[in-house]
Amino acid sequence: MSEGETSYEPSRDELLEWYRQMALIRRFEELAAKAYTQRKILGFCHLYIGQEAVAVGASAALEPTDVVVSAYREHGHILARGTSPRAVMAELFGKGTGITQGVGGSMHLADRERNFWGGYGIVGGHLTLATGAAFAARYRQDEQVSLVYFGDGAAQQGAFFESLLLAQLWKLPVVFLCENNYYAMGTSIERYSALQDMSLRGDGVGMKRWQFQGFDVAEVYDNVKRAVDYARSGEGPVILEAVTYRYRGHSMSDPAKYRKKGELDDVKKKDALELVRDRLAAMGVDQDTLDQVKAEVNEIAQDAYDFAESSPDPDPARLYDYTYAPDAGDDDNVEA
Amino acid sequence: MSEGETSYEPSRDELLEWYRQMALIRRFEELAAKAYTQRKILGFCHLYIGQEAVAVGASAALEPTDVVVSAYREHGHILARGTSPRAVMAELFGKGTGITQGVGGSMHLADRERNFWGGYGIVGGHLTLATGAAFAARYRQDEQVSLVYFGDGAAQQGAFFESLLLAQLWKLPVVFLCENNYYAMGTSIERYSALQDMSLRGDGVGMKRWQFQGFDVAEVYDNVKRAVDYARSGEGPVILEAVTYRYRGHSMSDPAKYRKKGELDDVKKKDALELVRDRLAAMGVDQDTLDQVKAEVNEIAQDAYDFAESSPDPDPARLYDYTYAPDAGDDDNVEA
Amino acid sequence: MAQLQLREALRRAMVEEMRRDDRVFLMGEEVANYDGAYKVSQGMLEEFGERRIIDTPISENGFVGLGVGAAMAGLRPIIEVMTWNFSLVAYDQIINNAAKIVQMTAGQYTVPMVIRGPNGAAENLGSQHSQALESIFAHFPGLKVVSTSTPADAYGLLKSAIRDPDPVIFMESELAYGVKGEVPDDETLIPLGEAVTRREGSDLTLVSWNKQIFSCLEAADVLQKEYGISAQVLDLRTIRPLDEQALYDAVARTHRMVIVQEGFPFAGIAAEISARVQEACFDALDAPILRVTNLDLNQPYATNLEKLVIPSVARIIQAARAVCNR
Amino acid sequence: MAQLQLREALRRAMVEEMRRDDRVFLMGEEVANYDGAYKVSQGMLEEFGERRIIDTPISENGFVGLGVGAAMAGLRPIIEVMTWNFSLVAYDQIINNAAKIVQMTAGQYTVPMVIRGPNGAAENLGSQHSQALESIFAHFPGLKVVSTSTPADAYGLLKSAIRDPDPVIFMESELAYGVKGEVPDDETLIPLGEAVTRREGSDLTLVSWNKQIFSCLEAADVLQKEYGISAQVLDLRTIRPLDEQALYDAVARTHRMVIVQEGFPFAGIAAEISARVQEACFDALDAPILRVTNLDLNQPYATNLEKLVIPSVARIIQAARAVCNR
Ligand SMILES: Cc1ncc(C[n+]2csc(CCOP(=O)(O)OP(=O)(O)O)c2C)c(N)n1
Ligand SMILES: Cc1ncc(C[n+]2csc(CCOP(=O)(O)OP(=O)(O)O)c2C)c(N)n1
Ligand SMILES: [Mg+2]
Ligand SMILES: [Mg+2]
Repeated sequence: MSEGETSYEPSRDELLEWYRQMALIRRFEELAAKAYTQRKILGFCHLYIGQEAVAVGASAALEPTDVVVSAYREHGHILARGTSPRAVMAELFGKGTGITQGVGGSMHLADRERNFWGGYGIVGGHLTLATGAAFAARYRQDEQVSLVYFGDGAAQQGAFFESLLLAQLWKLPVVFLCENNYYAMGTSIERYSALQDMSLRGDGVGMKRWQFQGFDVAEVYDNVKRAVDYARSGEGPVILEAVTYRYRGHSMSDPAKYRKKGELDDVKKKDALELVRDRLAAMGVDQDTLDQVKAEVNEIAQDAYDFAESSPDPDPARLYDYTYAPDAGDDDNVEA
Repeated sequence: MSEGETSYEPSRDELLEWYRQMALIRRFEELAAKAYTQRKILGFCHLYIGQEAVAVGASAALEPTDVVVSAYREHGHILARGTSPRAVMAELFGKGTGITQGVGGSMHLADRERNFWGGYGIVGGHLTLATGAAFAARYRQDEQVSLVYFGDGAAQQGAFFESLLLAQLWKLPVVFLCENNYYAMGTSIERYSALQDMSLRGDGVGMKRWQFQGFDVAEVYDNVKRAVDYARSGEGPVILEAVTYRYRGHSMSDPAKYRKKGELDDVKKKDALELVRDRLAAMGVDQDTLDQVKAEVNEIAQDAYDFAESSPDPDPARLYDYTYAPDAGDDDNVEA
Repeated sequence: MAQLQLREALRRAMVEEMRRDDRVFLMGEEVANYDGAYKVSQGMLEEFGERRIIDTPISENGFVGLGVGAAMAGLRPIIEVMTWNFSLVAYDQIINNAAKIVQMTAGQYTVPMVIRGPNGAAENLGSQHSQALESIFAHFPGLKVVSTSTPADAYGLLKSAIRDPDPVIFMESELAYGVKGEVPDDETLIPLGEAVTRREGSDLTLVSWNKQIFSCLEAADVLQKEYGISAQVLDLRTIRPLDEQALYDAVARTHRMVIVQEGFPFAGIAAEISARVQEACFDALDAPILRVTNLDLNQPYATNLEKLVIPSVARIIQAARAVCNR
Repeated sequence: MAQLQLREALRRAMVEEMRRDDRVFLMGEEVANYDGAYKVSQGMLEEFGERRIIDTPISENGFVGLGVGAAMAGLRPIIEVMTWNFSLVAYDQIINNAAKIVQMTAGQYTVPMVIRGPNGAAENLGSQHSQALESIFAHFPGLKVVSTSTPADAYGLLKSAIRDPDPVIFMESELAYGVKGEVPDDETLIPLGEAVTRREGSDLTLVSWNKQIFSCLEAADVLQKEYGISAQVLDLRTIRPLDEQALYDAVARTHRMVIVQEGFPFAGIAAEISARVQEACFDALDAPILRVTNLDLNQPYATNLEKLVIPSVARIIQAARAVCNR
């Protein structure tokens, strides 16, 4: 069996939980889209619909103490990490109850409790942070791994390259997980890169790498888990590429006219949610159970929407609170 | 025969000319070093001694119309391109007769007449310029190739990576020539990079690449020529690594204590000048001829030194002349 | 006179220059097939083809630097940055190469290029996406900096910028791309470095540029109507070279000045203008020069917070009244 | 009191903080085996080992960003840039990450790190290597900026910077690394944001920082001896936060101000000070505030040209005499 292939067989409960998470993300995103067209969410809104298996499979492969860093298409990533849908939706609405109190917004979701570092808007600029987290883990000699999500487009940035080479030089425990969804905004990958498997970038720095299909959540879990284990064992970083696809435009304002005819329909045939439902059915899970999960997540998502809508705007009195660290004085919490 | 190997047999005259150029560069640099210790040259002064075969072999592989871009260790590169030693030495002395009129200095030697673009001081920052030159050549559909010299250390910069991937995407006629002299300042390559053949960076972007030994000028010529021909034919860029060594410190102020014991002596056994002299001798060139070449280049270098010394300082009246283009008005030289 | 949107005026400038001069090309993310992230280059791929309208990977440092090289080679690149926020990854190429090559080569090489794109906050984009960055470019000799938002100026200045032999940082406005204005039908170039008075006035001068000009005009109306204050509105249009004379003439007439700048206050363009004007016109000033800028904060996402940070008509009026003591 | 070179004072600050706090580490090009390009970290590898004194590849964007991440993870990185000129390749990480993460995460994460290295021209290094870059960092909220050159201040401020919970841009001076000064034997922290008067005076205030302080003191001597002008010399030491009060107090006393800044004039720190002071102290000023800065040019290589570009004692004296009318 070559790298990227998988023989992992998840348990029924495991798979059902993954299904629940994926269905929640999708429903959450559908409501975010609705809120956007209602102008309740403003600015950019980058939906994750279609890619759910990647966030859920990858998150399952991580420990709660591990660090996760993402870019601006991160609603799914933070939800898969377990952050409250209410706090995420309220952030998209720009409310004071949001996970970053209405200050960060859609592109800058962070949840310290879950070691979810954010949410960054400069393409490729966040990869360094994951390398830094991994450096810190090694420095402290703890078991933490960091995982960073990035797009196929981001693998064209200098910051990406430098993150890779530093991580490889020092064998830092970081997993670089590229979600290749075929497009960087409106430009398809074959139009902007000579190579189309971004894990191959690893060859330029001598990093362990492989590509896998990102539609089957179990396959994602298994591949990421192997990479995480490798990184955690101290062997060094890994760069992975998950082949996936986004169903919506780049952001809510993109009609995505650049797709080839039939392309989206073709991809939808291996829809991550359908795949996992079929698999559950094959394992003997009945339709009722599946429907019930769906009803539950619909309710959670709707609750998040309602919560966001009824939440107050951020308190203007807090405007000056975040430019500098809360305690700008001397630091005496020396852990030496 | 694998890439990097060579069976090229230069003619006697060709080799003698290369010897002349290499000997001139070495002597020139020795006098520059002397001038630096006399405080006639100030600032940084990065000598090229030991690497002469690379500049001379590579330059021989280029047409006069080709573009050459270099970094701050470029005295040898510009001399090999045929620029007057007087104008180069005067620049190092900061004189108005210098090739950049005392304004550019040791790190910024440029000679437009010879399509030598300079001389840049930000590590890796000049690689983009060569990519741009190649882009322009393709845009105009002329036959020009650009060649850019850079150090092993520079292959750790984002600008390097992005230059590579753009060149590969658009199959631009550029040759990236890494001079691996084992060190980036005081840090040896195995201490700062997981990979030690920088041509391997090409694998991360799908670029044609190989490594070769950079001590035998004929070998350099042959390897660079093949890369230049490939680029010129429209097949795309090439990244090469020439293995070489610098005898002096990083700059005149570096005592180079970081070398391993005996390392320098070992390398000197394959000294580029001795190699070419031996080869000429084997071809039947007598000692007198070799001595005469040496005497000639010594004279040329000394003349450059004397010229530089006796030249006037730059004219302060020209201080404001170079911040913006000479003709800051409308441009009517439309070539459309 | 045609009524054009800002984006159309910019496009017309590029199209005309590209017809005139084969050396001019447009490169950037999404400029070709997608017609530009903000549709500035709509239809240009169709007219000029892939050779001259070029989509790039997300490698700003690389393609801005490539543009510098192409300019050295004699082409006339127009490099679009999707927004100026993203240009920070290319900052080294702009500052250490584009701005210095004429000088480093003692004039042997020049860098006739334009780098252009929208600057300043759009709405609800958070702190990484909302910066107005004139000052960190205008700081550097070797660069020229234009920042404008009226269609006619954008048209005339972009044409001049494309023909200029030096690197020009050309800053537009995402929020103003759809705003219409009259643009002369015939080819009218506006030279870099000339301010223009948008409204005459005698009690004080409001100095600004780019989309804050609209706020200044609005404020001037209110000042006139509600407080009987007559405000001149001076639109700089070009930040570097700065039209000092227009500033000094204004102070000679109105004796009071308020500078309105979107962007961070500390060592911003408003500070430069204030410092220069008080130096040159010390005796002519009847009141301190005030600055109305962003609050000294990163831009928050939520609308209510965002509005507090950016200069508002209300803050301009307040400052104008303060210097006029009314 | 010990007489220490600037480099020794900086080293002592780092060594003490590293002994005190295991979270502090030093990373940069040549900081370990080579003892630092300018020997600031001499001997530190020996004491602290490879875990805490770390040589890097020439990947500033990468390792500055790595430092930001390490700081978010709770470490206290000191990142050395070999000179600030090279930090421009890391500008995005500094501006879009380090300066904004506290805010983007609504205070959940902080970035307690120091980025330090020499700033300003050394000698004969040409335009890419000779920049004084305070203003393009101080422009941004979220950062703090120190720029100093006396050993005692460098020692006390660097210790404060290392303990500070925010990203601190710490600017030293290559030419001053060997200059000696007294440094207190016991641990003395100097808080960020406090200016200090280096010399009392009553006729005008010379404001400066970093190595131009030495020129100001020299100029003040000449002004006293040759022209009977009594010049106060105010050393800002920290650029952001700016010690406004010290500036305003000075003007209240001397009524005249000359700001001396190495670096580009346009929208520089001197402009900020001038703008702020004229705004706050309009009535107290008896003369325009003058700026003595680099000429608005890229730095040339040759000594005779270079000297014309950088502020000189002669130019400071000339400006001081101008504002005093003597
Ligand atoms: C440095 C930088 N350049 C450009 C942009 C504008 N931009 C935002 S997302 C994007 C496309 C990124 O594509 P990819 O990395 O594949 O991620 P995806 O959106 O597909 O998840 C671009 C060009 C940016 N945010 N930052
Ligand atoms: C961006 C940047 N970082 C650091 C430096 C300082 N520096 C100058 S040369 C050099 C080493 C470069 O090594 P290499 O690329 O191998 O070239 P070599 O000197 O061996 O020819 C360094 C670190 C610089 N000039 N630019
Ligand atoms: Mg993508
Ligand atoms: Mg080297």
